[in-house]
Amino acid sequence: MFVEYTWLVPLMPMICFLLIGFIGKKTPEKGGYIAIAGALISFILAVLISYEYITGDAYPDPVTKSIEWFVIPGSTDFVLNLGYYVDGLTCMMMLFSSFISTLIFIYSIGYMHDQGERKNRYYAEVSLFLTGMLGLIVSSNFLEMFIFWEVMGLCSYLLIGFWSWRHPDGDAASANAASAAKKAFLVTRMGDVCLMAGLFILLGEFHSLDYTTLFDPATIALADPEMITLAMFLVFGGVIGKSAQFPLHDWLPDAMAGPTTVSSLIHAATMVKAGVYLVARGYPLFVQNPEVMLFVGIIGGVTAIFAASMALNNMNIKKVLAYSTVSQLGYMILALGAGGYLIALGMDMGGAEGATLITAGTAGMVAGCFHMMNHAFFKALLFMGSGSVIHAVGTEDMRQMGGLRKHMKITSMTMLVGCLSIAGFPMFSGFWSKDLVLEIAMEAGHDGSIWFTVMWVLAVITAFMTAFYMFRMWFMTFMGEEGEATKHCHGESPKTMTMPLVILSVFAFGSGFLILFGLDSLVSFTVTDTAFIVGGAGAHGAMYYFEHLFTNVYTYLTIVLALVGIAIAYLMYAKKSINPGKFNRNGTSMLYNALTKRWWFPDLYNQISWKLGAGVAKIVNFVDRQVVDGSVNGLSGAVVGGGDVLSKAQTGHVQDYSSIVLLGVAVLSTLFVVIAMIMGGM
Amino acid sequence: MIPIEYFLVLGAILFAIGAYGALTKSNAIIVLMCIELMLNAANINFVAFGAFNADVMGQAFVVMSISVAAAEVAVGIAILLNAYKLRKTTELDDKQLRSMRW
Amino acid sequence: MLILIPLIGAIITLFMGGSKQKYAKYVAAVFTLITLVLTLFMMVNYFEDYSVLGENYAWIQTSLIQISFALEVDGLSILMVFLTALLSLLVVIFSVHDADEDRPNYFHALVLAMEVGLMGVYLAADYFLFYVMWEVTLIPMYFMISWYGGPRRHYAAIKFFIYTHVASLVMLIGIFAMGFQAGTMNGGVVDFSFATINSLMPMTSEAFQALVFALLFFGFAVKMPAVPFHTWLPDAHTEAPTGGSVLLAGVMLKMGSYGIIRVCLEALPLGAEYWQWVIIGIAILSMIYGAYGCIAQTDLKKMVAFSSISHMGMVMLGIGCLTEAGIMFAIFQMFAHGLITGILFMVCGMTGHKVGTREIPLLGGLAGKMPMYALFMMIGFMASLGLPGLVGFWGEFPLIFAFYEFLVEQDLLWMILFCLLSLMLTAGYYLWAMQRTLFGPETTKIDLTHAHDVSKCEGIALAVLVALVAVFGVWPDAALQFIEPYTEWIIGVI
Amino acid sequence: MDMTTIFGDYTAFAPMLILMVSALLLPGVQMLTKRRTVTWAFAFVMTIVAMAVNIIMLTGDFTGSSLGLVEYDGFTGLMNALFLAVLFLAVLVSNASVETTRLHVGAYYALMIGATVGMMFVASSSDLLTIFVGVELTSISSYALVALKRNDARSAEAAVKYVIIGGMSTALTLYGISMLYGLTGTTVIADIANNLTEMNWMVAIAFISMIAGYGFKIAAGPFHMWAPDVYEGAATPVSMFLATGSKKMGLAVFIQIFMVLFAAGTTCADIIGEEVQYLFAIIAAITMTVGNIVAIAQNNIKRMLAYSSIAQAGYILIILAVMNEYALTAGLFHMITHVFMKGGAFLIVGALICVGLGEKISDYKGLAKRAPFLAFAMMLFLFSLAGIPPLAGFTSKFFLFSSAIGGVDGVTSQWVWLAFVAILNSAISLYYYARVVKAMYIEKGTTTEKVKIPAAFMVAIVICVLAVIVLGIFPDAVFELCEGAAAVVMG
Repeated sequence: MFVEYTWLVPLMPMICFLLIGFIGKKTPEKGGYIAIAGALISFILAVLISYEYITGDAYPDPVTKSIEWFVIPGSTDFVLNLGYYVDGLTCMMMLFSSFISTLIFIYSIGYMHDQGERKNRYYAEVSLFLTGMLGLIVSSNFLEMFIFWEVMGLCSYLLIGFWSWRHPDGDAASANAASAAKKAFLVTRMGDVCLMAGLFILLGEFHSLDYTTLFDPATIALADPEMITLAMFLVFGGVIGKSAQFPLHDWLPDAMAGPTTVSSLIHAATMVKAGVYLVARGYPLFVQNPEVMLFVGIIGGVTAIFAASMALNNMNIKKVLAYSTVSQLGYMILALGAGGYLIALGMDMGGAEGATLITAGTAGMVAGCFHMMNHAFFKALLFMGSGSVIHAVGTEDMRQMGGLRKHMKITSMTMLVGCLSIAGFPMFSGFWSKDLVLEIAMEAGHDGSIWFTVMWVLAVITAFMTAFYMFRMWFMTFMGEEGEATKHCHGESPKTMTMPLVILSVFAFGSGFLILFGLDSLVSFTVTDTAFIVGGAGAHGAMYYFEHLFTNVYTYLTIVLALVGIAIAYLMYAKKSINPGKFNRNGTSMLYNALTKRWWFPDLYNQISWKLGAGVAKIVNFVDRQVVDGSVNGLSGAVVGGGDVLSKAQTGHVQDYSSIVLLGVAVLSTLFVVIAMIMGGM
Repeated sequence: MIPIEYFLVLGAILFAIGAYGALTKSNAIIVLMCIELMLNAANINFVAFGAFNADVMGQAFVVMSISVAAAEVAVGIAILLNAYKLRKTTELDDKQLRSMRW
Repeated sequence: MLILIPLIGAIITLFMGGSKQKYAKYVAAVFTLITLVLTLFMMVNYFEDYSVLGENYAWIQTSLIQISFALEVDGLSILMVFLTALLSLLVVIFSVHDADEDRPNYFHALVLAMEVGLMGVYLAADYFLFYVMWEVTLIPMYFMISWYGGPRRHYAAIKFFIYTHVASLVMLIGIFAMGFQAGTMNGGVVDFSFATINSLMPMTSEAFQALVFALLFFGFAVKMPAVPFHTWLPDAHTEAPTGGSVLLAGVMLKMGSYGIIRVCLEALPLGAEYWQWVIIGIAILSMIYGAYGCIAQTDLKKMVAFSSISHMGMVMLGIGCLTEAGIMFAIFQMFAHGLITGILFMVCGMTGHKVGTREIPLLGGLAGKMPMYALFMMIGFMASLGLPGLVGFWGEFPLIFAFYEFLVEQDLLWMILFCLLSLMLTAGYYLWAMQRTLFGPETTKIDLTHAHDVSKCEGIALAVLVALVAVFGVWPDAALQFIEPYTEWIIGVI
Repeated sequence: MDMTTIFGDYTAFAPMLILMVSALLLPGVQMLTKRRTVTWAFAFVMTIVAMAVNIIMLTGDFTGSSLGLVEYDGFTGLMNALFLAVLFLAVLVSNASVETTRLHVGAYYALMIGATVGMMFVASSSDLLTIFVGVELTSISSYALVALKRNDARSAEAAVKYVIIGGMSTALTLYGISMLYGLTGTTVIADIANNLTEMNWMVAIAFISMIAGYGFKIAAGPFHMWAPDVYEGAATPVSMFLATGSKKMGLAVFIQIFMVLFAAGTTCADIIGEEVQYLFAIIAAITMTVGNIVAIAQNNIKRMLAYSSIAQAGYILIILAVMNEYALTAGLFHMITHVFMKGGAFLIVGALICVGLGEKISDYKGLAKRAPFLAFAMMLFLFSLAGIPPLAGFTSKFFLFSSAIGGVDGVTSQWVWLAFVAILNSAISLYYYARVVKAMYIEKGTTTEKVKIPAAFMVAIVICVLAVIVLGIFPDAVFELCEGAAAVVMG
């Protein structure tokens, strides 16, 4: 009975958005409570729906319902629907998004309390943001999803640019925020345009964008496989933009210009998860071609290490977290790519051997989604923790912090949990999922392409780097001598901020154990229930993963590496027995420079966008004014000038007139005769 | 009998002389006279054609055109007189008679 | 009837000079409101059975030429009629304060006269009447620009006037050709009614159709305006008053695309096929060239003007597909663009009016000073760049999809890249403009002390448009249902 | 009323007769009463009487001939009505205009009426001789009319130019007619049409001389050079009379001669029909282009209107290029609308001269504030001339230009280029008309003092405004008359 009301889930925050937008103006204080209420109701609904769905008869088949929205006419009509689609993946996403959002909203009450009038706008926009995410999750077709996808893009634009005017820190900061917001929207838009093109192809092939139609093996078999491959490449383009994958990753660090709560919303609960979700959701189509999945995996792996490298020397607490997000997203994408690659191979191969591969491959799906959820918890925690720190000290520069542990006990401890989790410390949630990712990457390398082995190596290095830079951050912030800013620290943040931290730290620690309670089957059914699995393949049980994890020698390798990373960070930044300056020639080495310059990516983008945008525009404008408009003006000028010249023939001398008359007679007579000769009259 | 061509050539020559005078002479009275010459060239044609075609229409036309020409010259001379009164000139290339132009 | 009401209104307001001129706006508002109500009534009527509504009176009846005063509403025109009625009313509401300064009675008379002409164009079912109304729209716009316009208004007005006049005259030749051709086929009586000509013309030879199509298309393309015949538009928009710009971009440009569908496609399907690639080429050129033009502009309003070129290019693209979906969403895009440009030009007009300049480099951080203004501007820009959930998206996504389908058939898939590039550029210039005007540090280059936020009347006008943009954005079918019967029919013709 | 009961055998003459008598009486009336108003009233009443007679004859579908000299038919009736309308407008305002009231009014009205008689005579003729005499009557009267502002040097200069060019044209015409007579042995047009059997140099010279001679009257390029000077120099009612009346007479001559000569089936048409059509097309194109382009450069509004009439004549010449019944109908209709729009424009100029406004376009600045109605009327006339719907000028141009594209027998691609030229010209013309409108409506004048014009002018202008609007929107009735007239000419 609740499943029928799935459409209410995204609608609740939407109502809140409208409420706050229209009537909230007079009472900016209430906005927060309305938003929290909306998110909470959504969460409760999500819980009820998930419970009912999982215990219901339909499980594990998806429950879906659509109404016709409109039709694009064609030889066969292209029908576009509006509806909801509930399956395991939906439930998982819905639950953690709404849950984390609720906590973030609560946290915002404290964090944003000094924003006055703006609070109203803030709560309206985050509500809309949540609408976008939840809508995206429950959509029953790609078009509907795309709409919410874009709504989220808009909200991220608005929220990143939240301080784009009248920034509390002055004009430079507002300009920075405005530019960051634009960049976020434009870069993701670039991906969106690709996604749109992908959707065109799918719509053209299937005459529908409904998941039920698109994921049906019977209809897939009818479609042109090359077109599907192309479409999936394009769809993945959208993912690259939205989930900040290489090479469109550059907007995410800039997006730190928004309020920290927004960052945690974007990084943990919404926005960037949408890309990963899209890959997971489109799995049945993605796995049609191994090439696509190989591409996906490589992008993921490269992104992971690439982003991690830039986090190594960054001094801004939020930017470190931002890079870590990009890096973790790389993991998720790598996992999905690796798993999908195996499935795709298995499908090509067929038979029992293929079935084995597919069974192995489903683990990739599980790993990706599992890591996405864990990441949501610990990243929300980390961001809110950093927000708490920033709130207290008023700066984002870690060099000015240090020794905050004494002032902010709860914050420091909860953040430690988060750091341990992301670093993959055993038993913490990050450990489970990250090692599952490494595991599947290795398997894909073993059974499939050598490329995945390379990716596995990269991912392992990344794991080490992650441990290092996360703890670098933690030590720099909370340990060591007290920095500039620490001296005028306000002390611990209010309860509305610490309480969500505590709750989240519980999840950040414990969410990894969910896999023992059936989470794997929840998400892997998304793959298996689509019935294109050949030869009786199915997902492994949870215990299989569990067993595999601890029997695999490489797991211990990563644990060791993580510990080494933590230790180095400790020596460098807490005990200060190793001077980091030694390795980077005090910040002058090429590598250091490359990292601070973000591998010159922003410069490159600026150059390209200026050349392709403003540069061409200048030429076009020049042509427009001088050639196109110039010819119009020139023509009219010629006519007017011709008038002046011709009027000079009117000399006022009557005998000139008569001469012209006689001349006219002569000329016309000749002409007449000539015409007559030509036409044969004479 | 004199061939008709002779008359026609005479008419053409007269017409040409008249036209030449009308275009080149600067005195308006002379120009008017030259125009008379042109009219009369046409009259010669008429008479000649009328005679050769044994048709009375030619002569009739000439009578008409002579009276018309007379009226025209009368009005023309009157206009010139008036112009002379106001502009103190009958020279057509005089600035005074070229004031309206462009 | 829809023509008559604003005509009466125009005449009344025209004579309300002197002390009475204060009340001109109320009269104008009442008359436009009546028109709008009638339009809505008509839409409801139409909606009941989708039959073509029309009336027909004999007008000029000679032995050779038959001209009738025939009006007709169908799926193609009904939305345009609605748009005309709506925007006229909103312009009157919006300009309540602006127009008070200088001879408001004339301003409102011009708005109403525009409405007469525009209604006439969309309702006419006779080529003579169509052409008459087509030209009638020119004069009020000419005056509106040259009376209420900016510093270079004389140049802009005369350029607008003559450029579009030349185009319509060329179009007139095309109309003649069709009329006489139909006359011969029809037993010697030249009947200029749509019904006769549009039913006879498709039977003519391809060469004839191609020639006539070229003539007519030139006339319509200038109006739309398509690159490279667009240069009157940026100038006209830069100088025109806000109300004028709204009508100009919102409804008047649609006359061009309306004409292409109504005349070129209905009457000359073979011609359309003959020129199909030229249409598509011009459309793509307009889209990309217009978008690049936007990036280069420093005047906010000029930028929006170029964006109109780009978006009308998209309309032409839809038409160029010559498929049902293409035409359907071209019409929808016309409608959507009408609503959106209404917002955009109102906002740009406010910029000039309240801040004192529209030069983007001089602006900055206006969002802090004028939050409502910023909000409307943002909604307008977002709708225009095709944000889903707003009406602009439904003019874009399905339209480009229709083009894609067309390309699939032609096996020329790479051409879709042009569309994608234009989408990208569109987002780029809007965001860049917003960054520089609304956000960032508050400008110090100009005096902002007198910059007030949106006034009540302006707010109402904008809010109505925003509401419609949102409603049709969520429920595009509301508009599509009007269009559908028509496109179904016309695809049969083609 | 049946006119034959009153006029007997002279019925075909009737309107002319009335005017002729009054023209002869007018100087006497002036001498006896010494009151210009009485003279004016007499002229005015006689004009109206003639008009009434003509209208009754026209509506009664009267046809007939008198003395073997004049014929009255639909075409004659229509042209008579047109000429009388011009006369009516000119006479109506003449008593109010400062430019004409100080003249010798007896002679003035007599000359004007005399000129009109000449025009009507032309319209009723079918013989080169009568046409020649009629044209000369008009010409000589109008030379005198132009010169009548005796104390105005510009008027004198204009008259000198007019008479010299006019005389030369007469000579050319006469020479051409003599050639034609020599070749065919007759001056009856219908006979010439079948007697001409071959094309040679003489034929060429004959036709071109005639075209040049009568082209002078309609100011067709390149024989148009006199027109701006003369219109500028003459009193404005006279300019108006010349631009609308005398010009139409020239066109009537062309129609009478060439449309008959080259009617389908004549030997004339067989041998050089198409050539002459091309020739006229070229002349039409030159005329309209020169007229419009040079008009752009003008600053004097009378000169500008003069050039614009040249251009309008160019448009009407399209009928001689196309040479079919529909074109003729359209041409006749355009001639009628042109009377009102060009006449109206000249009348406004004249009226404003009466109240001391200059003739420069710049003098019209801010007129909209000073005289809203006049400015509005002027705008209507100018836009009508430019062919903006729904005014008369548009409707008539619509028919006229369309005739170049096609006719009863469908699309004729032959003259499409001419239609293109005409249409581009039409667009160019908008530029200079809009300049005046801009001066009146948009630019600020030095004064905002209200302008009050004489009532007679007001009446005349209102008549023109109504005509321009009504003919634009409901052209049916008049168009039918034109159709009838065209049918008569084309047989």
